[in-house]
Amino acid sequence: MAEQSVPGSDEPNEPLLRLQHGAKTFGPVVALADGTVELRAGEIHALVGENGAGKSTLVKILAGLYHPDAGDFQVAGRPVAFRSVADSKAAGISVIYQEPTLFPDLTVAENIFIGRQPRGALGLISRKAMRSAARELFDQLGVPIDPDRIAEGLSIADQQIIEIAKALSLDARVLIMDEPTAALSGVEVERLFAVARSLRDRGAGILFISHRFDEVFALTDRITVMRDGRYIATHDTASVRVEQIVREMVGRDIDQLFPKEEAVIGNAMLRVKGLARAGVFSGIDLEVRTGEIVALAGLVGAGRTEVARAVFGIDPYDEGTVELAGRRLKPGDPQAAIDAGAGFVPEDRRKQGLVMDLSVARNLTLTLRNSLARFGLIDARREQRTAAEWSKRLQVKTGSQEYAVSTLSGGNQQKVVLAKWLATEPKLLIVDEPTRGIDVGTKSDVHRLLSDLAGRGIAILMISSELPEVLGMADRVLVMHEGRITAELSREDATPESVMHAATASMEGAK
Amino acid sequence: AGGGDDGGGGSGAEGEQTITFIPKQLNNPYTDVVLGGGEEGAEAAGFASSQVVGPLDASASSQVSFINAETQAGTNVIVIAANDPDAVCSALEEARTGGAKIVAFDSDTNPDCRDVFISQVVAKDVALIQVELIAEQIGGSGEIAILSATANATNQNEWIKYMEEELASNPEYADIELVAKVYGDDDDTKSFQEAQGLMQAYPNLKGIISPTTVGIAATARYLSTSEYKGKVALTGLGLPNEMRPFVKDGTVTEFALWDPAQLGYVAAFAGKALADGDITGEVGDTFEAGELGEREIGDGGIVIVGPPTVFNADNIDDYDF
Amino acid sequence: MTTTETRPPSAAQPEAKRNSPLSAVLRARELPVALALVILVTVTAIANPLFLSPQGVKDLLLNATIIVILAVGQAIVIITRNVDLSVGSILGLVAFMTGSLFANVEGIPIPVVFLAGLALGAVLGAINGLLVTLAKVPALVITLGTLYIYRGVNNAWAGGTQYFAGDRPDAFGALSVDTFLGFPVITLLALVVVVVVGVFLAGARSGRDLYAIGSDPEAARVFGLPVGRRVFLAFVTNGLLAGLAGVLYASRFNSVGATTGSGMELDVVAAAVVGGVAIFGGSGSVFGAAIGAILLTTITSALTALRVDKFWQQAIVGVLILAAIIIDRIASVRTARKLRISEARDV
Amino acid sequence: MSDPVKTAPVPERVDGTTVLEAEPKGRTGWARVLLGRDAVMIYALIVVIVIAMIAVPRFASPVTTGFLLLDVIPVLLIAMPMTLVIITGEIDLSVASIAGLTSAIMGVLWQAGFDIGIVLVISVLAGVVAGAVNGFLVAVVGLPSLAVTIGTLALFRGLALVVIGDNAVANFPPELTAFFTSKLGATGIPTVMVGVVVVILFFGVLLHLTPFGRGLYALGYSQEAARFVGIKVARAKLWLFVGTGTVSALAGVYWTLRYSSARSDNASGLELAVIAAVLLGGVSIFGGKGSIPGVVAAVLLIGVINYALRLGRVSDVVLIIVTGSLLIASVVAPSVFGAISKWRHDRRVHRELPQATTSGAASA
Ligand SMILES: Nc1ncnc2c1ncn2[C@@H]1O[C@H](COP(=O)(O)OP(=O)(O)OP(=O)(O)O)[C@@H](O)[C@H]1O
Ligand SMILES: Nc1ncnc2c1ncn2[C@@H]1O[C@H](COP(=O)(O)OP(=O)(O)OP(=O)(O)O)[C@@H](O)[C@H]1O
Ligand SMILES: [Mg+2]
Ligand SMILES: [Mg+2]
Repeated sequence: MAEQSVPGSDEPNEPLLRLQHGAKTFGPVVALADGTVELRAGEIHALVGENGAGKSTLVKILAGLYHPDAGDFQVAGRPVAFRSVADSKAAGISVIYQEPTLFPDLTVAENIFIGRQPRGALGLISRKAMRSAARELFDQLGVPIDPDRIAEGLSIADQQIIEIAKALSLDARVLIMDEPTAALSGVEVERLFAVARSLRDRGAGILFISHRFDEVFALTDRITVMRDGRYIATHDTASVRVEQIVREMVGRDIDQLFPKEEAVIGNAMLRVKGLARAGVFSGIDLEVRTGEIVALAGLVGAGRTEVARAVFGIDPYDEGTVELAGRRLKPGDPQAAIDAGAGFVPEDRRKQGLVMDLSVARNLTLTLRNSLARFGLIDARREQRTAAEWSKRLQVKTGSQEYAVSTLSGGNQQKVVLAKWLATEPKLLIVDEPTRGIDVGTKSDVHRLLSDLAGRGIAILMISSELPEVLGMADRVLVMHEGRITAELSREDATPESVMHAATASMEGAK
Repeated sequence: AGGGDDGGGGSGAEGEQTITFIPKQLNNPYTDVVLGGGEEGAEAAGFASSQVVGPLDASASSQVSFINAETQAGTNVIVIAANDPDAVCSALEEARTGGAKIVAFDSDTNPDCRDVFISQVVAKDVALIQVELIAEQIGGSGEIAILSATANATNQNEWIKYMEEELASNPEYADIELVAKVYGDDDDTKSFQEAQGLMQAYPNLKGIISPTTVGIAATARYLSTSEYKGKVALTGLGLPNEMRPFVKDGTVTEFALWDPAQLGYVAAFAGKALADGDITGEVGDTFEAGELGEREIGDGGIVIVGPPTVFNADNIDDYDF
Repeated sequence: MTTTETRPPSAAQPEAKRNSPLSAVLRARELPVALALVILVTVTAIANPLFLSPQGVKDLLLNATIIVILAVGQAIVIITRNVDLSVGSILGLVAFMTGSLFANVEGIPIPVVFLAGLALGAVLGAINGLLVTLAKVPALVITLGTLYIYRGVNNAWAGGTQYFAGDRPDAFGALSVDTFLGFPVITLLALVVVVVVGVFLAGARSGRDLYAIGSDPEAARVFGLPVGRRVFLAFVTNGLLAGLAGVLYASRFNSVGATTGSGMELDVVAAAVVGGVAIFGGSGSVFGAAIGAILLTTITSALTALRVDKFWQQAIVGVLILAAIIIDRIASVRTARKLRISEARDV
Repeated sequence: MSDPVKTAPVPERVDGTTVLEAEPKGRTGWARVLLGRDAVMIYALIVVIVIAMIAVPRFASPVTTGFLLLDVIPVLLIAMPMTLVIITGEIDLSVASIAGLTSAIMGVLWQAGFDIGIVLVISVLAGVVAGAVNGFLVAVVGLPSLAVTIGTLALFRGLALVVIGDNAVANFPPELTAFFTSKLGATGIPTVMVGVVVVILFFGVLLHLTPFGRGLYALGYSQEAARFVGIKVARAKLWLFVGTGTVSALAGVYWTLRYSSARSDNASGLELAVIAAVLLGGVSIFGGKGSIPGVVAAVLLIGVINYALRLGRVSDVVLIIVTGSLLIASVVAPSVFGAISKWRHDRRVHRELPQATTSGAASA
């Protein structure tokens, strides 16, 4: 449906924006060696590439956040050199960054309009006008978010939606979206796409970054591929196949995407009974056996993360029990869970999974700090060795073990998170959106790894909003809706339809 | 153990003698007048060099490190106004072991730790004169309060003790009631607010005694800017230069003080006599204090400088300190 | 409240409740402090009627004036997730300069002295602001440094010199004595400062920027807000207000010298915090800070008026500060819980 | 860091991340230690000592060591737990008030005729309790420590006043007060330094060599991430505040016996001196960064400058200005160096990149 009219695609019009041979280095790391992209008016243009390919870096150059070390940058045919984000905004470029950047203390409406709030008498801000403008935006996106609520405590999905509303409200000529759908569920994604298409039809240019090929092919007109900081190729979406894009991205063929292998499923490792927390979830019963991958599916906001946090002891709960390997876990005590053999890969790796300012090595050994100690003192040599070993096992790409983990790309960061839990040799691994924002190559690595772990008898509880991942990986699927488990589906019964039905509709899906 | 390695040989050595003044606190107007006299005295007495060192805040222990440095520098005479009579003691002992002579002035240290104390006036006289002044100003009856410096200032506390005794024992003052003692910590703002608080807490207050120059000035400032001006009497110890406007505008009728410069002046000569070995600090020892003539060491090793002067609108313009 | 056609009714309800002006007042962070102030004054006045005599009220207002101005300035800085510990030293330097100008420049007009004081304060604030924004260094460290440096300069300049009320023209001193409609003149000045700054922070775009910056400085930079410029201006404004406070100090109190204003910084920060300004930026208001300042100065006067043992006074002030923070915390936890439960219903 | 291909202008490492060849790599091993922040602090300390020995007569003497150390002990003591507290991103402004409260309690108990041993135990326990109060409010209730400890700064000092009022107690056992100013033989080193060194080692080992210390750094950067690896954030903070309370009490005891004077205003204003020293020692006020050796060097640096100036009879005015400037310089300097090296980096990259881009285009 996207291909009917691509105005300007065959006219020699100046593109809205063009970057050629853009380069950016951070200390010794070359984040972008040869970034090239061209965005025309009235097109949606995908930018794809593996984790660390330099997509976000390129976006930040276009946004004026980074000054490129080299490169030729034109907006509407004129060369520009943005000195700040304000410059790029003035040039009609609006950006949704990969990581939501909201102001937690401000209201939702103010977050959208900060710096350009509607004004009333005496040049003072009119809150009323601002509120109704925000409502209009949310109506357009079809989401019920209270504009007067403060942003603190919003789920990542809601934050992402606000970012989208913010970018839309700017009414920009160029809209850049760096993985806007990573946190969103199917319905919300559809709404976003509808909005994006209408913007395109009004002549805006949209640069869209995503690791999900179905989205890329459903939405975009052209695709630019990057690898290792370099421009590889640009294709018309209509005339290219997924396999080719993947090959260009990773430089090799990717085998099956979801390779969950059969494993011997043993006794119950995790047993949760009647878990409840007022206003969040209730009546949660679940069981994960050794060698089994149980997926917790549902729409964003269904309460899956909250259940996992409660199980692991991060959050308290009001009722119920959690048993691991037959022993009851003390509520609200993650260390007890860890000691009992649990590991938790959280959904927000920047804030929860990693200590961004600490080095790769320190992050890797953080979970092992007690076992690395001899007579109460840490054995520094062993610490180094362990870190090096695990970062090699998971093929973490980094200049040095001593670099801050914040300098790694998203996918590599996620590997560090996984590595630090695998190093504890867990019996139960809870993974919350393990492949959010991860490229195909790494993604299949992660899947292979999870399957491998299950094969070795580890029980895995996986929360995922990606249906293919759920269906491909899980031995059993539990579906949550509004804080309750509404269906339990075996591998055979789990189909996109049955899962979505249980996730959206209600109790009927439980049968 | 481990005193100054070259601090010895102070006593008796002619010519190259040094003196250092350590006031309660630097950058305080009253102190500056005292030190002015001290430096003049030190020169007149024949010291080779005189120094002023000291803390910027009047806290109990901050003087110790200065004493230590002087000990090590081999200073012959240390003249000190103690913020705390005991806190400086062990440091002074160490200085004495190293050969230094210790003269306390303005505010005494523990008598064991110094050779001689130069006192402004007889403590009791100062107390009595202030009680006398306030009694006169409030007409011999009513509630009064005291606004002092810090709660553990040695000299003020001694005066207050005498005032309380006098008020209790002298039948002339039977109708005067001391209702409160408050402390402004020799801080302008704090004293100001303490004065204010007194007015509110004691609506029938007739007069205030403030035996400290900072306190009396701050109180005078508050009274002169409030409705209590002229209704509540104020006296105590103050610097004429600071009090002049308040005397002229009628907030204060009379207050007292000795000549602070003389204090420093006499201290310098006492130090010289000690360093030369002319006196040892025994009761009855006498020494020549330059143009102020001969002084005698009294009971407790104390030298009295002179009687306090009472200042009022008639004579205040004759003084400049 | 009528724009909710497309929204589920359950979502509209709690919102309508939340938006009414009365509930806005009831939810304000300033409310507990304001309430505490009213109770304090009432109780004290019942026990000691003199507390609310014209002179008593005037004293209360005058005591609060200078610290209110400082707290307003401090609130601006704290809202941007910074802090200025050098205000006591700035106040001291400006107060001394004021004294020195009157004493040394024959017949200098009072407005000129005010301008000079404001200018010096602004310059000292600008030094803080420059160091913080250019070197991108935590404000607490920088202003702890300038606290020492400014105080050192003050000491070096003043030495033992002090200037007294008598050295200044009567009209200048009268500013903190005379009243207009029962309010001391300088208190009215402070009131104007509070209102102007308060309206600016709440209603101007650049004022809201300060909240955004304090809420998440990195996000503000990514979003393209002029972070450096705004933070710099916050420091300059704070310096300016500290300068104003310095001039007023010289008008109200007797002597200005080397140690004027020392140790004031923590009281000022305490006032802002008691008034509900979050120490890590992003929320709070200057009205709250002002009320916090009034509360802290009034408590001292009240305890004296109630003849509470003076040794207990400081301990009680400490308890009060803690109580204020704890109440604020309880209030915000309760809102968070309400939000969680109401939102669960909304889905 | 293996196989940098010497021939290619932009070598590709095994792991696929490209690295500029000419760029100096992150320092490793000894170079990092010798050029690190702590080392710079120690060099500065040595330089200042040497200058003082040359410029200030009599500075080079064991007497100096004694007096100097006696002066810095309170700051040195409290700076140790304070370093840990600030590394976790918190702060404790009430330390000086706790020292004052301890002193007041000592005075009153001694006056009341209790045995000196009991007096000491109760006084230190008071510090433990005071620290626990701070810790409870910060760690358990979850209040911001800056605000809480401004409150307890007033509260504890106020309690000191309540306890001892305007009295001063001075008649502590002379043997004890003499012990607190005594020196170790001819070295000039105060005997109590033995205890101080124990405290320094305790906190140094705790921070740098134990799992608990590892956790503190993580905690300082990100509490949430720390919680996810099982670090007991609340408990760790509670203990640290108990630590500052306890050590502040020890400092209070030292203060009381060194000056043989127990009063309510002892050690007042010391909190800012401690914090200034800790920050000068390279601890980041935002948490996550800092070390005990750096802080010890910084405390000694300020102490040496202080004492040298006093010996040279330079006014304290200069000292405050120097302290303030040092503090600012210590935090501004890294930014300046950072800016310079970034500028140099940019220039180098600009020289190199045209090459890099061409080769990149060829491979695409
Ligand atoms: N601030 C930085 N400092 C150092 N290195 C950086 C920095 N930002 C990015 N890099 C490095 O640059 C490379 C490109 O990163 P970038 O974030 O642009 O990748 P990406 O294509 O957006 O990946 P993802 O799909 O995981 O988001 C990575 O190797 C990353 O480690
Ligand atoms: N920190 C928080 N404070 C308040 N409410 C929250 C918080 N985090 C999540 N919520 C709310 O709790 C509900 C459940 O969120 P949760 O993150 O558990 O959902 P989820 O199913 O895991 O979704 P996701 O796909 O985002 O992981 C949502 O309504 C969300 O808005
Ligand atoms: Mg990216
Ligand atoms: Mg989730």
